[in-house]
Amino acid sequence: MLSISDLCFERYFERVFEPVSFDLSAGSLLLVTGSNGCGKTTLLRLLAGLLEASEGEIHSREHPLYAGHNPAIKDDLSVEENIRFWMKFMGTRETNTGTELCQQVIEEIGLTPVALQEGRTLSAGQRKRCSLARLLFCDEALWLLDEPYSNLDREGIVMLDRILKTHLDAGGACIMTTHGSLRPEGFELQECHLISGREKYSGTAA
Amino acid sequence: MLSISDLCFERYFERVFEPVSFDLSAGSLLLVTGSNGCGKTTLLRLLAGLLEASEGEIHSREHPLYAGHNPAIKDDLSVEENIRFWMKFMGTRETNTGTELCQQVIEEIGLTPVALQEGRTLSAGQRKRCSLARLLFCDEALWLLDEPYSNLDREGIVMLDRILKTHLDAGGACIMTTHGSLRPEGFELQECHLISGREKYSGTAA
Amino acid sequence: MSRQSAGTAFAALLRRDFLLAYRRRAELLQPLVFLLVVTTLFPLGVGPSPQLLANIAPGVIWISALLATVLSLDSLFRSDYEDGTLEQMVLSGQSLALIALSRTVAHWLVAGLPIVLLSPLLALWMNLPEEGMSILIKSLVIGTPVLSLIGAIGGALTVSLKRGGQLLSLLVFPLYVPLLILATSAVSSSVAGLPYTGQLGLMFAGLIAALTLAPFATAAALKLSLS
Amino acid sequence: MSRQSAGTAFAALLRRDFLLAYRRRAELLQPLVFLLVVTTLFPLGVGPSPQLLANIAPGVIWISALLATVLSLDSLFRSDYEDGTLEQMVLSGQSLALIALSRTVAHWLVAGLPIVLLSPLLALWMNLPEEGMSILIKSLVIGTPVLSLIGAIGGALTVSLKRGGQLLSLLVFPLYVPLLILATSAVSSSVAGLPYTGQLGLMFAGLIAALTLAPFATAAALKLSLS
Amino acid sequence: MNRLYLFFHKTGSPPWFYRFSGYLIPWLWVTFVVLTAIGLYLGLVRAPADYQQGESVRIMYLHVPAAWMSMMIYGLMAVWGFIALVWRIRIMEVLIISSAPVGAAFTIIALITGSLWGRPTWGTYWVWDARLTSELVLLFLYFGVIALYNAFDEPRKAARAASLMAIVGAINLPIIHYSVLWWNTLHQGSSIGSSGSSIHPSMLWPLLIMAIACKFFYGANLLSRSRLRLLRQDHRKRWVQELLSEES
Ligand code: HEM
Ligand SMILES: Nc1ncnc2c1ncn2[C@@H]1O[C@H](COP(=O)(O)OP(=O)(O)OP(=O)(O)O)[C@@H](O)[C@H]1O
Ligand SMILES: Nc1ncnc2c1ncn2[C@@H]1O[C@H](COP(=O)(O)OP(=O)(O)OP(=O)(O)O)[C@@H](O)[C@H]1O
Ligand SMILES: [Mg+2]
Ligand SMILES: [Mg+2]
Repeated sequence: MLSISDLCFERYFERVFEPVSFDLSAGSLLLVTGSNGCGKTTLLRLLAGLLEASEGEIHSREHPLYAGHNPAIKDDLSVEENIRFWMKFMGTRETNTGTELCQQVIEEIGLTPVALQEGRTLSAGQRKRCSLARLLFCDEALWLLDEPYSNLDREGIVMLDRILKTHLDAGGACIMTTHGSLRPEGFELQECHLISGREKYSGTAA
Repeated sequence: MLSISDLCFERYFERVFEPVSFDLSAGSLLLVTGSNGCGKTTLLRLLAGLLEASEGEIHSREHPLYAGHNPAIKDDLSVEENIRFWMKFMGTRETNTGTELCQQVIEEIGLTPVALQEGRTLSAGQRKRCSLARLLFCDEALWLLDEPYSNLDREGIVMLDRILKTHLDAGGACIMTTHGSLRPEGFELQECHLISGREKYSGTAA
Repeated sequence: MSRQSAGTAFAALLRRDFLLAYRRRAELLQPLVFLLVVTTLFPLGVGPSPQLLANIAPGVIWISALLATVLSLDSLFRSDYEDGTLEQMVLSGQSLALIALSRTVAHWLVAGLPIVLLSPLLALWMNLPEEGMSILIKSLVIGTPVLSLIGAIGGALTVSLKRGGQLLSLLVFPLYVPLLILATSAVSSSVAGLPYTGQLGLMFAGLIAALTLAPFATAAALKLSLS
Repeated sequence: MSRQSAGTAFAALLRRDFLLAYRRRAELLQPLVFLLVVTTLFPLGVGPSPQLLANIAPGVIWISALLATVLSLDSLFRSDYEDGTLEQMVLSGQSLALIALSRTVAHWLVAGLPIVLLSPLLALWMNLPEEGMSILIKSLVIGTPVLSLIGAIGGALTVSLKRGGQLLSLLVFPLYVPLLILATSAVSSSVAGLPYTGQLGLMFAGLIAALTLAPFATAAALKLSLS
Repeated sequence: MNRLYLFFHKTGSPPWFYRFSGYLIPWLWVTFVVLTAIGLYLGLVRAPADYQQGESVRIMYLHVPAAWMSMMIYGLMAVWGFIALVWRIRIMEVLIISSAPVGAAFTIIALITGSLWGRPTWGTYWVWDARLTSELVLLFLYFGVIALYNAFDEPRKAARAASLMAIVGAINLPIIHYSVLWWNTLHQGSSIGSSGSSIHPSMLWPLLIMAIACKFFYGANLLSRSRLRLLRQDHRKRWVQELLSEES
């Protein structure tokens, strides 16, 4: 589904992380680990196509779905209006983009009590859930999730694991970052440990 | 050190969380738990004095130190300049506000490799560390920490626990929120489980 | 991959922009009131002589329109950039030029059109002779979309910068110069009884050119700002 | 609790502001260039006749100064608000009025003072007669601090709003009107050979009043924005 | 082919450029100095004073070349910007941003010398003549490019933003020029048209020589600046390290 070879990225003409290579096949989950600041977010943004690699290559036939730190929620629209907009703009798995699907997504992601609340008023966890709602209606086979567990409560973590399971079982794939304290449970996973370019020379953790 | 009784907060004439009461004595750690959106952040901001309680009372002789989601880091200043500014502005435990103390703080919080990097370029975890640096030089006895573990890597979590231990042993106190998946380890702690006002009536999780 | 058709996405975006504008409908009045306030400053600053005011009226009205537009440009892409919406839009695979165009259209409808509608009042205030009125309106109808289109390029270039406001004005004002000259000279000519269709024709040509080129420049700038 | 002395905190804050300004020193030129660009728009808009320009020169220069100030006001507290610095400052227990004053002083030094320094060039461009020059400069020296002080109140009131820019201008322009009238009439009087000390005296009184009152109003507005 | 091309432009180019320009720069400087000496001698000593304007006419030998350079450099920036954006060639990004200050300086020189010249000839430092106004707008365009570049942190991103701005500005420049020209004649008539009174050869030659000298100055200055910028950007790169160890 995705294979990268010797990928690396330079900033200010210096490597952010040491070159990485991996292959990802359908149905598998790759966990990108590493200490704070080693370049996990940078790698994911590279894979999403938001940054351009300075060396190495990305082979992929998939158009990925990227969910980063930035939730893409409009402050002035309600949760429901936000989700509805993204459904219209990105298209959905089902042909139906109507109200029922939207209701269903909101229900499943656990935001029913705040469905009519404006984006600005959401708590940190509600915000995260709202940005993850995209996983439920988008059709992309490759998911790039940047610390999807952060700010979620226990219930939310279980929910996310369930969504992920369904996705992988249906032949999707997922690359996920984590700094190691929270990790998906009950999955077979590949792991890619990133080494920051700085660490390599100095030998200290960034 | 701090005692609150039947504290609650209304927004749009509706209770955000059910009234809470607790006493906090020197040397103890209180963990505020609850699901996403139950009002943990709101409670902490009340205690810090950033919001005003609608019922109940807060008895406290302490001027607290609040570290929330917003890191108070200037994008254009380096990590070192940021920390130095806060040391000058808030005053420090030691009388010395000089370079050594600042270096020491940066070292201890694990930001030495990025000490000269501008605030804007920090990764999520580095940002969190930088905002937690305040814990190392401020003199306040009562700490209010809003999800201090989020975005930290394993090493960072151990570091934070160590800082916390020192603080509590020295007679300080701390109130910390968490949604339950990450919690301080090896501490004796009180727990305060928040129940969202909405939950009480509807019976569903927010 | 169920890529949404461009038309549906464009419609969804426009719909969202109107919804947002409606949510903050109080803000819709702000460009208008800004225009009124700035125009009021002139009689206060240069003195109330009707003859003098009539002389400078086209210039003052157009300059106020430029200022009002530039002030509203900064927020054209900023909120979408800051909350990550822009990122997601780019990743969605929809044409960025189309997204840029849709935002520009929405911008003109909420910031440019009101200026056109308000201009008769301003002209009255500034003692603009009646012969000039209809040309003033025409020049604004043709000109304000160009302001939005060109301004969008500047807005996209500065969206990733913290304090883009003044830089933005530095970037776009020089580009507005021809428009300002053509428009004010059209109005003055009509007041003086001279022909003015030449100027309006040139402005119209500018509109066509901007409409075809600016969205692509804006898209390139957006792409750049995101990287 | 080791509350820092007010003096040290004030100094630290000013130092930080200068450091920030120095870091973005390219941005220091922006108010200046904005002023140049806006002033240039006027001859383009109203025509190049030297007599006409001389007539409107004091008004145009002052209005451009108002606009440049207002544009830079939006960022006065915004960045501190958005990254949580303001919150921490309030919690630190330092006097909020002092914080407000310190920010205002820094603002004047980087946005007001350059206007004063640039004004001779603008006057030259706009054909202002030489007798008016020194009064123009004096009026700006007294007036621009008032612009910063009053503007800070508006900046503090709108800091929690997403798109504060235009609202801000609505709030502060009306407050600037007396200043504009006094200043331009002082300059015009001096050009016409009439006495002008009365106007300057009034402006000075305004400066004193603003200096004593505005920081407290700003502090109150900040407190309000944070809650 | 494509890989080779990419390799050449991404890694091969800066050292090559550095070495190549190193050979070129001394010659450019020498030519500039020689031409300037000749031009100044002819212009300031040999050429006659104007029968109307007197000695002040000698400002021309600085003013006119500077004005020409200001326009030429902006045009070049647009060309390089286009190449930089389309083919992502780093040297072009470096060239465009090294050109901007030189161009702005020439523009300022043209404005200042023009103003100084205007005082004796027109009796005022500044009028809103078409040519003057468009030169001023050109200066603002330069400022815009420079300010935009400085506003970004990441040099490559900044250079690409500046390139885009330079291109947009270049498309507008002729439009601005003609609209301003037309604006002024419409309002005022050509009161100050510095219409080319067929210049006498004794004045034309020094003028042309000075104009060419300016181009050499630009070339030398540009290459020196670009080298410096490359060195600073790549100071951690291997080729710079090797260079340093060679030289020390
Ligand atoms: C601030 C004032 C001035 C500015 C900004 C200015 C600008 C320019 C510019 C941009 C050009 C190049 C025009 C072209 O090649 O298309 C030019 C050429 C020239 N300027 Fe000026 N100028 C100024 C004042 C003057 C004055 C006072 C004189 C003398 C009376 C003068 C005489 C000339 C001459 C003789 C040329 C070359 C003739 C030509 O190429 O047509 N300029 N100036
Ligand atoms: N614009 C930038 N300029 C310079 N350095 C940057 C910039 N952005 C990020 N960095 C640095 O690049 C490194 C990688 O950042 P990145 O955000 O990818 O880290 P991360 O692995 O996601 O870390 P975290 O676990 O803290 O989220 C960090 O050391 C960071 O300081
Ligand atoms: N300005 C507001 N207007 C209306 N409701 C709000 C506002 N701010 C927050 N809320 C609501 O109040 C509740 C409590 O929010 P708070 O941020 O305190 O939650 P939290 O417990 O910190 O959640 P999390 O674990 O997700 O961080 C949420 O349901 C949120 O939607
Ligand atoms: Mg990260
Ligand atoms: Mg919270």
